[in-house]
Amino acid sequence: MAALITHSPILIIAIPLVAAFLTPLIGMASRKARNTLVIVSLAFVVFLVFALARDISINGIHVYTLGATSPGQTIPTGFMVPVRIILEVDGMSVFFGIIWAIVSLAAAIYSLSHIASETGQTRFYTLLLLMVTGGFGMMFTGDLFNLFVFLEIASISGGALIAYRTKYADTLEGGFKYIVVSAIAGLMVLFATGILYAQYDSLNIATLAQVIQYTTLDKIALALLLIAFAMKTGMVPLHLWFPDAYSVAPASITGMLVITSHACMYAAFRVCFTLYGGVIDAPVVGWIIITFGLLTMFVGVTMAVFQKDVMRFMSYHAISQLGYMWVGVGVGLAVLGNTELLATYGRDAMSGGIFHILNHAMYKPLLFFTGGALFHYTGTRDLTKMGGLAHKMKWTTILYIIGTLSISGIPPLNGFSSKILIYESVYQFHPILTVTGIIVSILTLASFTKAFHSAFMGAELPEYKKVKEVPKSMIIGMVILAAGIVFITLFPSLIVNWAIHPAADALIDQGAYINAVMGAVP
Amino acid sequence: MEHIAHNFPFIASALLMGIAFYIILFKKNLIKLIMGIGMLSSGVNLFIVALGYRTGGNAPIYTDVPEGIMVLSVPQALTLTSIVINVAVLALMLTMVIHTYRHTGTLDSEKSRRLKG
Amino acid sequence: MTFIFESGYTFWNPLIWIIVFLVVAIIVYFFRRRGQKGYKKDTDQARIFLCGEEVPEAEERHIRVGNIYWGFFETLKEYYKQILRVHTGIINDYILWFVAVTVVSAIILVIAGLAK
Amino acid sequence: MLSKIVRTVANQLIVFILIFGLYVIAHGHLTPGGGFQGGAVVVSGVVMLLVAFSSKDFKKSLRERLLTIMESTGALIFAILGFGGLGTVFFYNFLVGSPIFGRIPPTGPGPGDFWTGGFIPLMNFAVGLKVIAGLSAVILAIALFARGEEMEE
Amino acid sequence: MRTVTGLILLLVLVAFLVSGMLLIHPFGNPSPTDMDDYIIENAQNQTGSNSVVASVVFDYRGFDTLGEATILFTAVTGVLLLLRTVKHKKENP
Repeated sequence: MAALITHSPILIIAIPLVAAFLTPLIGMASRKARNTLVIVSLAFVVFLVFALARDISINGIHVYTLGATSPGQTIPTGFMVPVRIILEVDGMSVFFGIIWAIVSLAAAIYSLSHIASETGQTRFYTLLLLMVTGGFGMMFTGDLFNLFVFLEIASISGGALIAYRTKYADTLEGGFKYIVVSAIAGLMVLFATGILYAQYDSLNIATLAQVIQYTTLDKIALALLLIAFAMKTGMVPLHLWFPDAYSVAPASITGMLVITSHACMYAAFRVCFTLYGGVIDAPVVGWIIITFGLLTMFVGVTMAVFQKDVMRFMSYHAISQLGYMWVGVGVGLAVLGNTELLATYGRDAMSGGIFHILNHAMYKPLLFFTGGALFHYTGTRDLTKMGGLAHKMKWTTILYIIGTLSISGIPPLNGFSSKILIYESVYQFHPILTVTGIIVSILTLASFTKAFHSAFMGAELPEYKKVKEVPKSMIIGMVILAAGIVFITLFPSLIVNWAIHPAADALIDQGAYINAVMGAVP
Repeated sequence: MEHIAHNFPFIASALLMGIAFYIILFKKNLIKLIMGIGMLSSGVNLFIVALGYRTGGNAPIYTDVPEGIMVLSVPQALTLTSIVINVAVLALMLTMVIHTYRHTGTLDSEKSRRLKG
Repeated sequence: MTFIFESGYTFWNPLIWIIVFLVVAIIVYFFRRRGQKGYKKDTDQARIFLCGEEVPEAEERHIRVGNIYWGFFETLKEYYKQILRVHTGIINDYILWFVAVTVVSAIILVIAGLAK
Repeated sequence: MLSKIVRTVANQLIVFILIFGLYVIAHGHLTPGGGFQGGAVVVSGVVMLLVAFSSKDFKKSLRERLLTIMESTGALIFAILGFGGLGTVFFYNFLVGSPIFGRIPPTGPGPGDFWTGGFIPLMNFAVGLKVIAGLSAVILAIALFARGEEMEE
Repeated sequence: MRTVTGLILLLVLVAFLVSGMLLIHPFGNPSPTDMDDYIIENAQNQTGSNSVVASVVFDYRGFDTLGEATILFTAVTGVLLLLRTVKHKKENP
């Protein structure tokens, strides 16, 4: 068991990877064995992530040096800087890891019947597992180039999966846009990595953080890294690809794409707080992030009210919710150098933003899954053609209501607790942030009510007489996420103390991150 | 002026990236767009591999190498990795463009557009 | 395992809210029980009565999504006109925005560095 | 299908291309090159054959199933070699000092010894297998699709 | 309108890149090279491979190469997924 935990960072990445390599071989023999492999490997990963999280909460940052003589030997004997690739898992990484593990398991279970009538299922599951690998790699790595590699794994598999239903022209367009955008973002990340490597001859985040000078070149690298990751996240005005890609993907993949977007957000935070943490011009970068965050919130929600395609409508809401996280964490970044303000409201704002990531990661995939459930039998995403579906799809309706109440921040659901945390802390920074947040929240509720009315309410329409409740595995996938929502609703303090505050502190405490790698220096 | 002469390979890679961005921004043909991305990746790869050069250095391979200093090896490994990654990305993009052409009968990024707003 | 959650300024207990919801649900149930006992489904009682007019079909009765919040969009017509001009759906424009935002933030960062 | 001259020359050349590719793969730990480069050389031979001959002849011999198995096997060998070091650390070069590829060359410039490198030659082989299968599959699939045909299972 | 804005932005970007390039160490003379020197010195002893690049690719940064191989695998799987038989044949049992 101890060995399992020691090796857990790499096992979490490698088990889905090996499962992905095995799936094509097993898929040739038996369909059932393949599905079992997918579910079992993902379930094992969930277990490993929780074990790792427990270990980190007790023993602090977990470092794993690949290829060294022992996992903790980050620096070769008699040398000053790390040479090998190091996985570094702290509270923030493992927080994202938990989210990713749960959502990918739910998405895999949901896929079992959602794509049951399509061809090419074996390759679908292979790519799904590869995407899981890519996400975990991004979250756990402590090496900039490795981050780029895993970013590309996640985006290539994501792009192929978006275009999965090749019989429609728009899926291919969405996939193409996604992959072009991620290729350019990836190349810019690589370019910035090259700039940093040229100056400091290192690729390790902790080593770079120790020696970084904030020269003009570093500023250009920061702009490239921050905006490239922001584009992959879907920050306005770089969000334009976001609804195109998300609305056409199979619903289970859309749910996972939301979390890859969060993973890119994690990478952006890592760059701002850890890589540049000691030298960054915190108020300027903080205000850049806050401004774009406000734009993201407002433009996202106003475009969402306007939409008629159910998945597109939810994608715009995903954008608008991302704004809350940018604003929350941006306020934390803006006061990073000021210990007093950080203790007064900065840490709370960051906690609110991070808490909102967790909440969003539960309700947004759930809402996308319900959208997929609507698509499953009606065969359309167009809200103007829907109506009266609550008569037939009772489970979907209930789950949709849970998701709606949660995203609109209706008490007592979890969305409210993170929103109040953000509102109260950012108000002290600047009142306009809170005002915008509340307006956006109102518009969110309004637009979800509208979608609810037009899809579920009303009399039974004659064209949907044959619609029935979606298959069991889809409901199980949704219920997993709904259970997450209910749990967070009931125990907010537990979540905040055990998961959110350690994650926020891990971001603020740059020294601990550096020490875990560089501490071995004699 | 001396600076420019010294850093010429880096500037060449920057200009290559500029040309690539020009293609990506202004050419509506999807195949040309993909070519632009290929050029962008070439620019970045050129930049990274140029970082490791030492004047008069040998390739970092000890088999029958003459005596002398060696160029840095990590940038070469990074470039190798990123070239393969770009091959993979370009293959997938071309596949999608072939499919798009099948569906819409055009390669123009404006005319083949279905998703908007 | 406490339900209470304090953020420093605020106090938050989902249990209270759940209790409030339960109380409201009980009240609603109480009102519902006081309703007409003679009501039966699947009889003429459940039919829609529209002042004696002919009742339209289910399809026509349903208010579609395009007709909801008409006034909201009418008020914000100018805003939507501008914002929709941005959402062209052309891939080249997406990259243009990326270039624009990168350039702007790089300029801000460099100038802020110079001002120090 | 191109003219008879092209086909004959291609038939002769493919042998040399294959040998060169395999040489590059096998000597990846001694000379410039390795699994990716050698694999790409071999695939260039495959492309040459695809250009010289009609795709119909090709479909029968290179089936999707075979290529998928080859590719997955290559990737699995790679990953398993990584797992081999799990006794100490993932990706630990556990073959250095062992009888298989375990010799350590004298420091500094030298002629090179084939039995060195730990798991590096084995990984080169795995990657080469993967690249050959993977890129051939991609090129075949695109070529056949562009002509309105499909790969055989 | 779009062309003009785009060209201006592009020029500013290129100006940034080029001016950044002038700030990098002179070509042919990388300044801190601790990590690479360590690798060049110790690669033969530690990995037994004569080619330092191969030892970086497969040993020191072997995990990147695993990722790279995975990307190739992903792309191949993706291409074959997208070019699959669109006709609804019977799925594999």
